[in-house]
Amino acid sequence: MRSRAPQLLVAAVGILLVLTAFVPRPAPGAGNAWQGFFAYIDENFSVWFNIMAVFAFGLGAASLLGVHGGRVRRRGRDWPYSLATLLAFGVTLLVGLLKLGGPPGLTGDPADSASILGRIFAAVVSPLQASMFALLAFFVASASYRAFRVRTREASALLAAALVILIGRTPFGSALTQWLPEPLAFLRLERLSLWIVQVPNLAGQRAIMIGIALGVVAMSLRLILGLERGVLGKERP
Amino acid sequence: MTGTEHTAGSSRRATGLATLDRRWIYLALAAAIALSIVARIRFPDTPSPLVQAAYDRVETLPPGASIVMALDYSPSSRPELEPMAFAIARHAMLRGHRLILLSTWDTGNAMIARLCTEVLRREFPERREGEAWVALGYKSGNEMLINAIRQDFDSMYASDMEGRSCADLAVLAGVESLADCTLIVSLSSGTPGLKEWVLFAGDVTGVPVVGGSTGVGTPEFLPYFPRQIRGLLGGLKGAAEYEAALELGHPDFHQRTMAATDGMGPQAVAHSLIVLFIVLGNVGLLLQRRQRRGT
Amino acid sequence: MAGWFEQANWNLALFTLILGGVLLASIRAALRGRVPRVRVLPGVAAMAEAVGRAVEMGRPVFFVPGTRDLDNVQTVAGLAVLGELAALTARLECRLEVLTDRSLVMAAAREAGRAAYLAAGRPETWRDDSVSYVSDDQFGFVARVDGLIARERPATCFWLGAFSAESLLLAEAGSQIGAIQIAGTAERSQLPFFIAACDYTLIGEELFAASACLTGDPALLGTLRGQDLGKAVAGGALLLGSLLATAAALTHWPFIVKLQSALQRLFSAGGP
Amino acid sequence: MSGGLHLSSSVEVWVGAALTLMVFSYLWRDNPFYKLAEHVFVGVSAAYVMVLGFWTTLWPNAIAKLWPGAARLTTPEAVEPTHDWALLLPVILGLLMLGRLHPRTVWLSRWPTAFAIGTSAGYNLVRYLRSDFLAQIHSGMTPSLIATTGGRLALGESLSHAILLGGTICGIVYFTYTRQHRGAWARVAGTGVLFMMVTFGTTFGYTVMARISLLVSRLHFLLGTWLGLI
Repeated sequence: MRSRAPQLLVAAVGILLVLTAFVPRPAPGAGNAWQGFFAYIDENFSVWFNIMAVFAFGLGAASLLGVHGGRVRRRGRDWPYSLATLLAFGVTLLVGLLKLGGPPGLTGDPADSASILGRIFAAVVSPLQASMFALLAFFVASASYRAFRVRTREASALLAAALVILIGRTPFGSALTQWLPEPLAFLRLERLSLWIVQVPNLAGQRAIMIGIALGVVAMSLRLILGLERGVLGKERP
Repeated sequence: MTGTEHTAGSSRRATGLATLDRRWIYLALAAAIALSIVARIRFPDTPSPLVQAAYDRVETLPPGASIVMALDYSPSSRPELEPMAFAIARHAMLRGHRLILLSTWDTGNAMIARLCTEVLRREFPERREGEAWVALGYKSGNEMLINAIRQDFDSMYASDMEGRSCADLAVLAGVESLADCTLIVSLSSGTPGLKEWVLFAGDVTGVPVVGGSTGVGTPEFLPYFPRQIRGLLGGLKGAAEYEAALELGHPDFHQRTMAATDGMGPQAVAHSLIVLFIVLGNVGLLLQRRQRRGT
Repeated sequence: MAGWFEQANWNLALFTLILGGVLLASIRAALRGRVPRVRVLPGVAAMAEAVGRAVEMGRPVFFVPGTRDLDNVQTVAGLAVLGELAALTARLECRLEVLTDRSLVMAAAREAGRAAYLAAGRPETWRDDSVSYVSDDQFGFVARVDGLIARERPATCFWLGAFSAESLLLAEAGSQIGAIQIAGTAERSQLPFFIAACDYTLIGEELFAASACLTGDPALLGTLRGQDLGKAVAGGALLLGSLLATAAALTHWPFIVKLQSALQRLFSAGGP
Repeated sequence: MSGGLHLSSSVEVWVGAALTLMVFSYLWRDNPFYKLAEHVFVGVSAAYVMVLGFWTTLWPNAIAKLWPGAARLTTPEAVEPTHDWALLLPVILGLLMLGRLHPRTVWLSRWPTAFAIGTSAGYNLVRYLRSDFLAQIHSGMTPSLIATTGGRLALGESLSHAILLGGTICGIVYFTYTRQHRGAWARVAGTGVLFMMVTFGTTFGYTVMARISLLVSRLHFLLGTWLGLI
């Protein structure tokens, strides 16, 4: 019971969802029970999943409290920072669940700009998100400096394509190669970058996509058949 | 802090080029962008073939042609797409076209409202709302909205955003459905967007489609050019090129804002800097190799 | 029949059956002893070595199974690899730190880790809190992981699953401290960043093959043979389709044109 | 820079600027300022997402449909939703998930995990088969020799099409597992890798601009909104 049965649920859910692709959508106000059943599954399983995920927040919260609460209790390394996490978490959760501030009572959008949660978002979360995201600009620069070297054939191909596109994205990119005569016009930067995108880039994308599709199909089938040990924690032989 | 290699003193300079501490790169990038923002650096741009094709479409339509413009984006991609909307709307007004504004995104109404107040009402007071342009706004239904207005606008839009009955508007005279329009302009940052306008409107009705998309989304649309998409504005650069095309084509007209051209200044500086660092890294690598061979 | 089966999807059903059948047959063949010899994927081969390096240096191994939820098949593929790696860290007594941004993924990762330690005969060394939840927020998660990387200086980082823009934020942080990094994702937009910043990257479908290669389980290896047969179908169809399209465009012979449009219909992805 | 400093007087702007600088300080190295920003960020954002999950997913999609009166509490003018008892299933699965909180009931959580894994398998199998397998092969079946309107061979275009087809097939060859990459097969696979590298370089190059924009807008905030330099 404890080991085999959940695997049957994986298979059942997986097969049902695969079948939904092959059952016709019922016409509005019509359709048989078979169609209605699969239409319900198609529309609702993702909602079900999201509902389950909200319950699982309980586990996430427990983990967060465990990590940081434990550190505060033991006075472990950096415990004052963990205290900041706990405070930030507790306060935000409280004002959010009670919908403090903003529209009266429990009505209205929880993140309404007048509510405390909305104001916390605008003052704290939003600048933090934007700043973390902006770090990417720096990282893109340092990663390209390090990786785009003519070390191997592969790295050189990466470098060449990236350089053509990068220079082509500047205002003077097209001016750099405008002097090329008509027979060599295909080497002008704007045409060259368009060609790279439409031909070799597309070839690579297509190969990767076809591979991914086959990989997903095989992976899904392995899950439905219960061949992937490990993921569901089935005891090994 | 990076894995610095231990090399003989003679090759230290070459190694230095190849293994710069990344913090120099960070500093240079931040300083370069900050300076170009404060100094408002601008570079003249020239329209690429894709943007020129879009510009020429609008330019060559006979005056009075009806253009449907869909603003399918949200505030997060406004910096890239709004300059396109402004520039194309200005162009259409200058050429005496009729403009029909709508959106398949619920954030679209706010975007359309900005276009109306910032450009249409302010810069073209003589081209009256309801006669030269109309803001139909957002309706739900995603691509089904496109399907519906392909048959007729009436079914979805009884009135415009301000509640005026569409039947009374001169701008819609003789324009029953998408098929009666002469051009579709789709500016989008996701789904539904340019792809849906091509598949459900352009391909079906034969009305030419011109598009604009975020920089990240652009490669996806390039394969549709030139057959299904007749002109394409890719990201901030595409918008800046359209502004440049407008400046070249209508030198007497003063564009009150050129947000894309302004935004491209720091971009150009940053891109050049990154290219420079890549070149430096490779020069360092080559010098290193040569020295190793020499010793 | 009309009410039971969506006829517009006939070819999709056909290919589901064909590929499913091919995969099942390959599994059967492998279970009967015809186990395919699989080429070594460098990224997979490096995994054991990377864990060994962490043991030598006395530093932890970081593992992130992507940043999407458990309904993403890449997340599950990442967890499948985690199951194998955990068996290794259990045997080598290496500290494993799994960081997740979804509670469901955290639960599944704990289950996978616990089972792996049990199977390795060291259930007593497994601690549930070596798998922790950080935050569902994309950048809140990154802020924490990057901070931990700078402080704990893991010897090895695994980024295996579905990633968005955070891919480079994570991989650059790892590269800054000189960690060995092995990444794998089927998100095409993020592959370039892993390629640029990591030592090994499993490209697209290789992520799904990694667990099979690690276990050496005959049934799983069998599915790889099935996948290769699928690739033969894809390559053959592309060649044949191109050939027919060329012939049809040049000759306009009705027979060839008909054949070509039939092949096009067979691979049509339309439908409702 | 004519105007000089015009510091903002808004508390929110100052908080935002401080947090921005704290995050950027990571570029130098890990430090107490970054650490504080990180720890606050984790606490606030985790709670924020949980609150939204409760009010925008659990409340309208589960609670209000099991107890329609609940809908009135949040939107007084709302029409009561109809009962959907099937929603008890995900609620029960969600409660089983919480079994992980106690060592003796951990095994219960394997049911909801199984449900989740089943959805991942079922949802993706057909979807990828359609959009990444069939659709890509379908659009790849283009003529390799293109004739101009005059009936002559369009050399450039034909070459491009041939390269596209060849590159795709080389890429597919690279991904094969059950054949060792040796000899001619290895050369074909190697060519496939080159094509993929061009793909990655292209994507990288196209993404740089979007990333720089993020930094530009942050610096606009610091230099303009906060310091008033622009």
